[in-house]
Amino acid sequence: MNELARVVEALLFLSAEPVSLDRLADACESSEAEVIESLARLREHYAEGYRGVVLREVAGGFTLATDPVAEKAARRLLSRPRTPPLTPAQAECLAIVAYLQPVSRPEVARVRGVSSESAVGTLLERGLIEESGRSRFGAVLYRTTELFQKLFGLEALDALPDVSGFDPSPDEESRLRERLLKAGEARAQV
Amino acid sequence: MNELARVVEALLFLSAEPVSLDRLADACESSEAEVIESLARLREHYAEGYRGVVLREVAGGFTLATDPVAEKAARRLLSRPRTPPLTPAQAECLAIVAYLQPVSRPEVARVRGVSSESAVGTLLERGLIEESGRSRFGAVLYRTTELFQKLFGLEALDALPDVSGFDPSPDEESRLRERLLKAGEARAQV
Amino acid sequence: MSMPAPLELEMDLEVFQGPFDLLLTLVLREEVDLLEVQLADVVLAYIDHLERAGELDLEAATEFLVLIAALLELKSRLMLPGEQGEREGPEPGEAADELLARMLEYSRYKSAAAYLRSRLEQEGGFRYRAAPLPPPLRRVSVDLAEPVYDPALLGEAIGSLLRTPPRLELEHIARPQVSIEQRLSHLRSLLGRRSSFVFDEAVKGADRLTEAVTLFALLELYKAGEAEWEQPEAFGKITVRACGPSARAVEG
Repeated sequence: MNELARVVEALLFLSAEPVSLDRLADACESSEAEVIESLARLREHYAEGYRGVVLREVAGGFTLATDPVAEKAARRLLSRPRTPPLTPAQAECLAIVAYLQPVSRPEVARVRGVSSESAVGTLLERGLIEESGRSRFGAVLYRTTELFQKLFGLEALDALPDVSGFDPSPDEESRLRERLLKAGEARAQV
Repeated sequence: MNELARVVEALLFLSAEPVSLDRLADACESSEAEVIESLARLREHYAEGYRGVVLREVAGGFTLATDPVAEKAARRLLSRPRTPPLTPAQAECLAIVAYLQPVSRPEVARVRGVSSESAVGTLLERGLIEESGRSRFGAVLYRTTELFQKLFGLEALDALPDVSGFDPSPDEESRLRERLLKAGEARAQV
Repeated sequence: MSMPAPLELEMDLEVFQGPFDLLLTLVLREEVDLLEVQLADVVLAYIDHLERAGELDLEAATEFLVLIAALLELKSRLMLPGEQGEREGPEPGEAADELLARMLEYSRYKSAAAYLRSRLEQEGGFRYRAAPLPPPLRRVSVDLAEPVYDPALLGEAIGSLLRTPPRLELEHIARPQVSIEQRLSHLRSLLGRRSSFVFDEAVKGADRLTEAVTLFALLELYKAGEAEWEQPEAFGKITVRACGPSARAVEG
């Protein structure tokens, strides 16, 4: 494979969308004829039936895609919920959403005493929480999902563990939400 | 290329994150030994210097990446640099977190001798570090992420060079000490 | 002995990553004699710089002062005449060791940082694919989900979030409630009763802040022509006397 073919291969690999001939030629600072020749070489490499990835020409240009041979394995790898251990930040955010839902992101941050963008983002991405409308101030509200219940083995939301078992001062009378917010404000000042 | 190698290739192509050996074996319903053999075949195909795409082992797993030969063209096509470089302050904070993790922001500031809020904030935003629990005083602790390992091409955290290698040489150290005391000696001779 | 020429502090503070960076450079500069460095200038310039950079917080400033204090102490010890056996506290060698240890620690991570930056640059040519999954693979299947997480994790997280951090001990800097007005009326009532008194009586049992405010109130009375005082010797008794209309009324 010559250098131009290598570069074209890399560009097709990186691009999520099909890339047209003229955009390839522009990026490679080569003529379209040269790119066409490189694509022919690549096509030999990516001949269908020999590789896990194939070169396709579709409307709008060229693209690399996986061969159907890998479909089942891909489903096993990627469609199964990802369940790496939760980081402490993620566990805190998830617990806040689970017990206070629906709850907004600023509230989560107030309870934790620290900005919680990335942890909340990861929980959304993994499908453990989802949006559930907006607060009267326009902030997005979050609640837990069905997947959350399955992954925690909870039959219903009211099957969450009783907080009083973990509460450092179980005699406190005010509501959980107020107490969490108060503790969070104190934490933010440390 | 046999079918297993083709499937492994497709999985690495699809997955946004490096995939560990055991997850590959699970998805392919094969033994780890078989997957290792397939990876060896793939490595031949993707030998560095011959293709536009290379097989890399980073962040505890396997992944495909473009060869640096394509970097200029990729920048033109995607019109964005891969990763913006780190400022010296960000690099210092990252080095401290990488070697002392888990570590709190006040500790980072202590080592640097200067408040490190904005640099730590940027590293968090860029996903190079993440929270990892709290110290017993409630301060958030930080550690590096998988993305850090990926972007720095590290197979695992312990692939970082031994930190003592960054200490000044005994010569430099004694020079520093001498300089600190030199004025005093000059004074004593008066 | 000729005076050493004042050292020009030609340093662009913008380029330093922190006080250690600055000190390392300062100490390692061949042409700089530590004795001649006006540390006060360094302190002021650095604090100034932090302030301009919008980075001046208490933590940073305190840390820098601690550092400079260590250097100052070292410097003052170096400047002492070389008498033996009369010094208290750490020997200059020890003071230097303390400072040296922290500079070395910093210098280690400064080099590690340089390594990371160059490593990132070397890696710059490897790009990873970040394309969304093909649509059929996008939906996570809830049916495939099995219980893997312990619900107690959530209870524990809430329990720890309910814990209020230990209160900072602020009592020693809590501000006593004392105002000029209060102390003015206190002094006026003393003067009204006795036409003269000793200042110590006016602040008997009071804390230092109250003492200071009372003294300030006294100055106010003097300015208004209501009182004058006398202190025959330094650190002696201060006798306060009423003057003006109210004083005459009492005398009359």
